[in-house]
Amino acid sequence: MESMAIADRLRAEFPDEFLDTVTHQGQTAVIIRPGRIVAILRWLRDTDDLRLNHLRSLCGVDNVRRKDPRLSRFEVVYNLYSIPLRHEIRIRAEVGDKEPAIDSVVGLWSGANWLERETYDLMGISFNGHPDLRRVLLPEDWKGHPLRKEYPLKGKEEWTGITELLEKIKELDQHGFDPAGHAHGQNQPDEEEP
Amino acid sequence: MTPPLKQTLEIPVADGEAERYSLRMGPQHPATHGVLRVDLELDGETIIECKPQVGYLHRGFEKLAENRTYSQALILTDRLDYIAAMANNVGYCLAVEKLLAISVPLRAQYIRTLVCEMSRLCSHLLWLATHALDIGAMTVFLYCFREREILLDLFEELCGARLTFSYPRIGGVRQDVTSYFIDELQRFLDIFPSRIAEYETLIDTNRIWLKRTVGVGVVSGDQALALGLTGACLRGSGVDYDLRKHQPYDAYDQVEFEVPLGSDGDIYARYRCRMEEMHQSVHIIQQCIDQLPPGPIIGLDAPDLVMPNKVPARIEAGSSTYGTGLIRLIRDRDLYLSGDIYVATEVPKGELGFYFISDGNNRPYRMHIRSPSFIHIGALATIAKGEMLADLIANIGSLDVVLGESDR
Amino acid sequence: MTILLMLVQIIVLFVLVMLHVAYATYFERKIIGHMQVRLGPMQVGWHGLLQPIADGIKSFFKEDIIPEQADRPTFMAAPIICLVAMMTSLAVLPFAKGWVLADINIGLLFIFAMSSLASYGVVLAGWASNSKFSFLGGLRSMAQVISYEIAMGLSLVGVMLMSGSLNLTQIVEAQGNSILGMYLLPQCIGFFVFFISMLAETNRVPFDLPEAETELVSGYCTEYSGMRYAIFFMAEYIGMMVMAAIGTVCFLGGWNGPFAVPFFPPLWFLLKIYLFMFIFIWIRATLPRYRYDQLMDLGWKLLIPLALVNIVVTACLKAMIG
Amino acid sequence: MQIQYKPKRGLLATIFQAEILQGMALTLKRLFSKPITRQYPEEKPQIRTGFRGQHALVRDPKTGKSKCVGCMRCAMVCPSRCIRIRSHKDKEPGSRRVIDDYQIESLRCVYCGYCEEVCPVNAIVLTEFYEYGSYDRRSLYFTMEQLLGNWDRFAAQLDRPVEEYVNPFWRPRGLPEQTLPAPKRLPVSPEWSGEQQVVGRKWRQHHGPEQS
Repeated sequence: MESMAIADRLRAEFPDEFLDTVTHQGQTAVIIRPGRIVAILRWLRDTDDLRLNHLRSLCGVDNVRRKDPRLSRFEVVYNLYSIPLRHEIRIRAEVGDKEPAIDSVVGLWSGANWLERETYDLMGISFNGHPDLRRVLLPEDWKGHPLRKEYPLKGKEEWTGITELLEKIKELDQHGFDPAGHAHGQNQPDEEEP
Repeated sequence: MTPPLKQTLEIPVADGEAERYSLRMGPQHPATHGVLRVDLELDGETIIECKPQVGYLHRGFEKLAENRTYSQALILTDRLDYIAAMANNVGYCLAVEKLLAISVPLRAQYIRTLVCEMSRLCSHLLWLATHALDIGAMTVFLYCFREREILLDLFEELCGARLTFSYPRIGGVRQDVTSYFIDELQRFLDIFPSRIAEYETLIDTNRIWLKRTVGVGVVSGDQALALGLTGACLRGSGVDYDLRKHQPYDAYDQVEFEVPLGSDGDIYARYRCRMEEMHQSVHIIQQCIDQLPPGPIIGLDAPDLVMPNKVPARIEAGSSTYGTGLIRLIRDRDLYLSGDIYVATEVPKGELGFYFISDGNNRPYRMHIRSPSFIHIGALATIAKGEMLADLIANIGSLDVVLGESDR
Repeated sequence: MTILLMLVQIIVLFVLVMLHVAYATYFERKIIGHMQVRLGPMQVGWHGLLQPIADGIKSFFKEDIIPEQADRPTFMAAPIICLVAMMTSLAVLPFAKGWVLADINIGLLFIFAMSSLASYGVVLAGWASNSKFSFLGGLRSMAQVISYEIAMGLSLVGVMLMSGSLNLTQIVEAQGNSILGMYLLPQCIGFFVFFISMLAETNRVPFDLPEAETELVSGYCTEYSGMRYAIFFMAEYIGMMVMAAIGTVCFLGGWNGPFAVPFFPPLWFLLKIYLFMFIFIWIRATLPRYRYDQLMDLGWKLLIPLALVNIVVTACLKAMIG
Repeated sequence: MQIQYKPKRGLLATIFQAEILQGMALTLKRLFSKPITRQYPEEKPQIRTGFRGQHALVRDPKTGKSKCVGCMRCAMVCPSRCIRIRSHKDKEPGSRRVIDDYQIESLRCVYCGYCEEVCPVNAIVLTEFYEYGSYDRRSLYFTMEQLLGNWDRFAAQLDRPVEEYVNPFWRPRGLPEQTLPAPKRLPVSPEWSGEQQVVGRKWRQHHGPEQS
């Protein structure tokens, strides 16, 4: 089925949730409201002539610097593909600015578990009903969500884990561990990066 | 974060309930294929709970790419799956080409298909090597490296690097193939099937290998789909999903090959799938060599390597490094298209997808990488549960994960 | 005077065995290297011939690390228990007629006792290291040794029945009348069981579970370094040699050969041991590793019944023939 | 295509360990084959032309200075931003830009070769020299003198005259000459310049000899 046709079916089935469609290079994205995301994805997965049974990717997008003013602050993008029927569609669920959250789809695809954790970790969108919503790529005590546009490319200070580690090394050094010896290899103090 | 200095081993005490023994495998462990950490709860040697932890190699590629031009971000993909960097490069270029509507000449498409399959061989050889080593057959490891070395030498001949190729270019490839390269490759293809037979002599019907792999790490087809497994892990469970057939890219629709499918979904099925894929790759490379058409290797509308956002008049009038395409684009006043695209390719590990959002800039507004290894590691918890410690190692090897790709 | 002579003999044996251990490691690396189409050690001396000596010196001068939370006395004693037990079993081995330190009546049992003692070293090392991987390695070793000791003991009962003795010299002499001058053919089932148990007893591939590198890092010796680690290593190789010697004595006819060697009677004995060692190495280069439960299955469900069948068959035959 | 498993082994093969013996026969056979490893520091690998190794600034044989004209294209294209160029232009009209310093932080470099490819005058090159590990960072922070020195060292061990050296990234193989800026149109073999391309056997059969 053509992506546009799928989008039309979706509009007919969920008229209240449907907001818009966008097509670029033959790929169609449907922009929807986030409220009934699980129902929509379940419908897409289980309807007989759609059977979009493969969740290709799930990611968050920060739209704050997009030129289009109509877009909401955050979006969660689901790329779906039907392995038996070989068609695809992209679902873009709008997520608000303050405390962005959307329902988790782990119940539909258990593989979404880590994808949602990653989105939470890097974009700060939380997922309601997720079984284990923790950071996955960054340390547990990391501050901020790096893929948000306001997050700087280069931070001012080091991650606390590293500073703690350095302190620990200093503490160990006091127990007779010679810092100028083999612990720091060949690096003499005067050879450090200028 | 750092564990307390004073730490004693809790010897489990029998108290009627299951005795739990927690074991933290990795990130420095010989069999975790990089810096994967797996927190285990064991009952004897049976895994009650398995929690994989990744992120030790996180380099923020998605953030970095937002601050680089499309051609600069290409080199980041080398470092995703550093075992099959060429496949990542090609996947990235395809996505950018589709996003910005850039065409690729036929010869370049064939060359890309060829190097992709070489890359698949490289990756599968390394997978077999480490997988066999994990299960204890260490000679296979070195036999695989013997062949992989030939491939790496060929890559060096082609593009001057052995691991981080940066060989494809948005709109084509960087260098044409030489007759020397083709001859060497042909020689390799002639000997390689006999070398595969050699690996199979060592392990394929070996009773210990069979005991370690048959019926271990079983994933049913539906379960594999739900877990998001792709590549040989999905096909081993009997789901026919290969992007080279489903959404053919480059010259894959011009060559004949078959997609090996398993049915049992265990480690042995995945192993057989990948071994068959190696045979198919040889077949594809042979066809690419035979059908290689003449022509340009980079398209006329390929962007300049520097990818300027604003084009100074000087370049507009004169020539760019490559092609005359840039001049045409400037006349159109539409340097880079805006929109979003998801393009996936079948890399050796599975489905590598790039989701791009372009804002009409020379830099991607957002690049999301769907990395198969990340999802496969996520699935490890489900697969390894209830099996034994030694099976966990076999499972990690069989899922074929690369931490560079998983952590990005 | 006899004590002095004894001492000299012990020292000579010790030195010779140590030299053998050193070069066993060298040949293992070299043979596996060539089987894997690489070169093996090449740097120290001609074709790396001095490598074992360099390794010895290196491990002797390496920093000796004892983990802070380890059980110190046990941690230090464990490798020594291993080595001493293995070395002691050398005493009863007949290298040729009359070339034996202690020709005791229960030689075979003595060797069993000693090799079981050696496994205490491994188990204690795993426990005393206070490390999780070591602990698992120790546990695996314990289970493995217990199960395979039985299979191995039973596999040799056939030999005892046929020769009617536990004294190693007498076992060798009894084989003289057999086919080819060895018990290999009449005791082929026993030999098969013995060979597999031998691999398991010495923790060699495909049964190297206690130190399974890709699973348990280095198993029971994860926390060991320097000389202590080297002692474990030596004990392992002496163990291999002792097992090879038992195999030679019980199944391959000991020092008997096609013809007698005039000045160096143990030649055949040594050649047979070298053959065993080569097969050890060869198997290591070829086979993958069993899983823990599969190893137990193999031991209890295949080897022990087979060994029992062998005993029954041997006993019946012996009763019928004479 | 359904994958095919080998047939299950029979009773005899199980008892006599047939598949294990086959494997052992293979390893025994390989024991006598020629090792493929190389004793690296003594025996150097053969480095192919165009290997992306140590950086160098080409010394112009006529002037004895760098060829760089300070167009900044390399610094612009560098993905890891490890190239720093300081240059100035004299006030007089028609004077050329003078390069004060050209620095490459080789520890940051990813060896993609973009810089040598975009350079319009072939001033920078990644040489085939690959052994330059060092114990301190400073010596890997190449200045202009070091980069020129790198080139001298590389040129000294070339087996042909420096003037004839062409790096495959200066003049990418298979690109038509007219698309390149003038200094990059170096004389190369017809296969290199793309006039004579490797064409597949089947393609030639299908399209006849006149097209290939």
